Amino acid sequence: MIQKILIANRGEIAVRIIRACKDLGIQTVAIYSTADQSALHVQLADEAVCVGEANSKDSYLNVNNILSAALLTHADAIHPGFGFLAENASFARLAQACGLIFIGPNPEIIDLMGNKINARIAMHKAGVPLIPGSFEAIPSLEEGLKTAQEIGYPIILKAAAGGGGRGIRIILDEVAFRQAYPVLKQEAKNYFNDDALYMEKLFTSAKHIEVQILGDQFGNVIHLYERDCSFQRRHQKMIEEAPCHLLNETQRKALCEDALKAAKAVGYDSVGTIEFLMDENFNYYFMEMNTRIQVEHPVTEMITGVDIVKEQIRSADKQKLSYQQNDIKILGHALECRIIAEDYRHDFKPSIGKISFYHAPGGKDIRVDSALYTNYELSPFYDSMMAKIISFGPSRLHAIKRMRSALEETIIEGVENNLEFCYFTLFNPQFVAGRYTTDFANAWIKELNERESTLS
Amino acid sequence: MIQKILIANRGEIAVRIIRACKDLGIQTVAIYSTADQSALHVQLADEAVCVGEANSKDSYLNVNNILSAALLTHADAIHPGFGFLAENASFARLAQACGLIFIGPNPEIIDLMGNKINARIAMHKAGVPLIPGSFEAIPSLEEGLKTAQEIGYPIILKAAAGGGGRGIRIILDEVAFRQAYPVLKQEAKNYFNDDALYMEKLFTSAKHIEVQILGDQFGNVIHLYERDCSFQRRHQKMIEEAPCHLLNETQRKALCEDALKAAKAVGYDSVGTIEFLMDENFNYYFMEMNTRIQVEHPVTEMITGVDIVKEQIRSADKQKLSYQQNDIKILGHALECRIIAEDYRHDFKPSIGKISFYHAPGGKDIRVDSALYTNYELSPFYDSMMAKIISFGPSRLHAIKRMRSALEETIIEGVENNLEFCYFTLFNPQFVAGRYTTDFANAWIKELNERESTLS
Amino acid sequence: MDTKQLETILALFEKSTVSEMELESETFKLKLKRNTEIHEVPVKPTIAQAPQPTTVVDTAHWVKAPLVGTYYHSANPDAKPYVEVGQSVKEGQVICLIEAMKVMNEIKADRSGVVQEIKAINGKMVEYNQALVRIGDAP
Amino acid sequence: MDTKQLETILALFEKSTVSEMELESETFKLKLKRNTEIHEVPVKPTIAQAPQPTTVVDTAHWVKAPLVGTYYHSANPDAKPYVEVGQSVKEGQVICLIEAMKVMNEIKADRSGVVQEIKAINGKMVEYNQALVRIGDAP
Repeated sequence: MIQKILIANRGEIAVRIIRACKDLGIQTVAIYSTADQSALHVQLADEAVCVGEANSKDSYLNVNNILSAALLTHADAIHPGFGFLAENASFARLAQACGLIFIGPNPEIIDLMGNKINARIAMHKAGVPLIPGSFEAIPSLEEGLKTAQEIGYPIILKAAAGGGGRGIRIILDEVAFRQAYPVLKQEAKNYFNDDALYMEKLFTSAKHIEVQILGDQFGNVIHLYERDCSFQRRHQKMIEEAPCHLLNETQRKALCEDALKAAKAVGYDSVGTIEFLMDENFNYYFMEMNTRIQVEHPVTEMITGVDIVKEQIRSADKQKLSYQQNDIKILGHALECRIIAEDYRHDFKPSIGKISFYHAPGGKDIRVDSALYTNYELSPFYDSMMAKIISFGPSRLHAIKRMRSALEETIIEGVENNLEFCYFTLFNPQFVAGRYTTDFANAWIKELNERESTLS
Repeated sequence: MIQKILIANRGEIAVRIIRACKDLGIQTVAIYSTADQSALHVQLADEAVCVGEANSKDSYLNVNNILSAALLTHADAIHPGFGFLAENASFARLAQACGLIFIGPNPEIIDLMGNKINARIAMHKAGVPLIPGSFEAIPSLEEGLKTAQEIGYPIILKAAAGGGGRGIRIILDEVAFRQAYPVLKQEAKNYFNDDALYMEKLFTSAKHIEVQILGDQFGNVIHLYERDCSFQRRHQKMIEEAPCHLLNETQRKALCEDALKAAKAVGYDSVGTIEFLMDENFNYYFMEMNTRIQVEHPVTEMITGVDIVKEQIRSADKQKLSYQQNDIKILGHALECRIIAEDYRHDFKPSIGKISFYHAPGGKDIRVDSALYTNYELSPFYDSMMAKIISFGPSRLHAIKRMRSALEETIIEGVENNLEFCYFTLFNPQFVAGRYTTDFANAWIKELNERESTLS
Repeated sequence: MDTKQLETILALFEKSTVSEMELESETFKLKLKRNTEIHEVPVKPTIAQAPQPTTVVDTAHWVKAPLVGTYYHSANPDAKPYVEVGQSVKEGQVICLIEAMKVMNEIKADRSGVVQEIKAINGKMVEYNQALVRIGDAP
Repeated sequence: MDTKQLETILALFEKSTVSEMELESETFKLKLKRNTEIHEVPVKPTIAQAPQPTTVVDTAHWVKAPLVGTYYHSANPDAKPYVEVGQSVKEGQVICLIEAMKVMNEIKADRSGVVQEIKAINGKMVEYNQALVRIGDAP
């Protein structure tokens, strides 16, 4: 039985994990950088260990200090949260070699899903539809051109070992392909020590749908239905919801069963997400798998009642899932707004400084996940997400209305933030209809900014 | 259709009603006293009208100014909240005479249930078990003594028109009865202009259980199961929960069906509560009916998902209930802690002053209903309840654990408060077992205070 | 100065909505500020202090609404307003009506003087304590 | 002014919501500010000022843990501690060990001087940046 968990993260997700641990009667160890001495996660955990300087690479990515802290505080397990070390298979293996439980999937799965070509092959074998593209690594420029011709431009050329926006090129035609191919191949070799490239058809306008998966170490895998995360700017999600409003029951069933198929094919044994792109004809294609808890997990918790973080800890602790598939029902609709310290009127420039006043929204069907407090000093070293506000309602429109009034109640003074931007969005007719795709946010931001310069 | 509601109340319940109105797309008018200019309900409502001086009788009980404010702001309806004018049938009738909808039951029912003898007669006719006592008004001292002898001392002697702790005497023996009877009769005449007295057997140790009722104007009445409100000090509830942990399904069913019987017998057409006392043998007896929304309604909302305030507004607006009885399921367990500005170490002396720092708890399964904010000035004129923290869990123990961690997160600086007292209570073995009765809180407070003066 | 005195001053400042306060006496000079940036003020020499300027005590004040209702400036739509700016009024003289629950309430001047300003709008709602008419010594 | 008075004033300031305070009396001038850096204000010469005590500039400082690990004051359980309070050390001299991931890391004095205080406890965990040993000019 896990008795003590070191949480290798900060901010609201560290607070979220501490709350789950308290429910489970598990002791917590927070880690923090010299910039985070007064952070909320440090105050709420049972113990806290400083692991390095403000810069993440010296602290929240400092594997040696983190493992030492876990061992010396006698933690049994490490929860990596998201970001930082969450999808780092070497870290997971190292933790295990130290006798610690890594709260996440088997590192083999992190590796498999981290290599995008291998992931595609595995999914293809499992019978999950893939984004049209090259199946294995592109063998040569000429072969690549042929495949591109077949699937049709525009395409995305990607390094198999890439990630985080690196090693990616959008290619509009043959000329561009001939130019980009050798350059990216060299880049991939330099950055990732692996020059394998592959390509996928580019969907400029699609729904980004993801299915939440829970697995345990006894071969049980269930899904908690899907989330619609199509409201994105530069691949940064800003508003998420569950379920996807546009799917009918037949489509939902097919999608979730394919996600289950994908998870089972790789023997998935933890919490994870299968991401799909869905085109205008409701055809969906496997995009990638996230082998960690996600920022937007609360919307799924709101519609199902399941505590995903608790299930994640249970399964790492070799316990069976608390649920079977037919226990999972969609009870309503949920939205999440990520409240971020950035200014939409100035190209989402991040803002830092002291939060001189913070007032959280409250009442029925509102959940706030945040590490903010009045007088908190927002640091330039980390992510600028300050809070997640989650609303629930019996219908999507109820959830939207509830979110509007929650945003009206929220006060954050001292830094620029996107409260107003989120509020405006909740009145946009296309958003309210739920018929927005991944290109919507950009167009909407442009529209809002153009309006700023006119009176009407 | 109701388009605009004047909320004849203040504090967290006014904020609660405003939130429900925003969901329903209904405009809101707040009223406030000169002491409440910066109160949260004033800031959140669409409009606000000052109705008098700080003292409640000049403002929140100022019927003329409140009705004028409703009429002149073109409100269609008045929501009285709880306390103040909520159970004042004359106010309800006056509002109706002005063409306003009173959001509450038919005033006839308020009158009927307000007279405790008439309420007992009505419930007896409906076949609901009553607390043993005199059935009608006690005709004479000698008759009274005979009845007291029959039911056995101790008894409570009560004025039929009494309420709010007034016109009540606990009688331990015949000598005391002979002494108290004429005195209380005179008092009742002076205070309530009605000298009718009745008596009930006194249960010094019982469960205070209440069943939440929803009714509409089409004869539909349903129940939302029961709450356990036995944790009381001087009839002030401090921690409430739903459902009552000790009832088995058969007992729960019988209790809730008797509550429905009671509500249907009087043609109940709004939100209300039937209160019962339950003895150690699980025999329950009708105590009284509350013809209004109650402070502790959120625990029932948490376990059923129903928005009780929205249903109350709907039914006042001549709409049918959104639910039928078999839609209502108990989804888990919920607790509510009333966070009050009072000092348990000094006989719960109320504290006033500026809230120099307020930090609300958050995360999954936590709801906060409050009108507090950092720098809010807590006024001596009104109730000292600052916030309600509500926790939910799949089981009672989960809800208790979740509440503990929520209380750990909560920070209120500037005034004395009962956060610590609530926290201690959540670790008391008798409380954790759920086996506490109405006399528990006092004994527990005594125990805590005695401990304060010793080291061990 | 003694700290007792400072404590009293601070308490007064705390209770007020004032954001800045400067106080100067023969023995001390105090400057208080809440939550905004400070502006430098040159320190006056304390030796041989100049006599304090005599402040004009303005006794003008607002007649405020004693109840919620509709404000009328005249007895009926055709009548002349009870009072207009610049007009002299006597204590006890009716200066407007407030209608509430179909009852007309006469609002009277509570001092004699000259009407300096009228803030309420004819036919519109006034809330409790709302400023209606200002009466002072001079227009 | 005496420090007792200053203490009282500071306490009052602490309790208040005041963000800035300037106080000037015949004998002193005080400026308080919260949460931002203080701007130096020249002290007005007070006549017949008492001689200021010469403050000793203490260059003593703490050697801090550069990593998370277990602190050991000696090379092995039987050996004498590397340093003890009062002992002179030379820059570069090993003053303790921190064991992390089964590796012993030698921690060296970054200045010459005298060991004034040892805060870390033999065999216990130290976190990053934790004060270990203070080295100064004198004990």
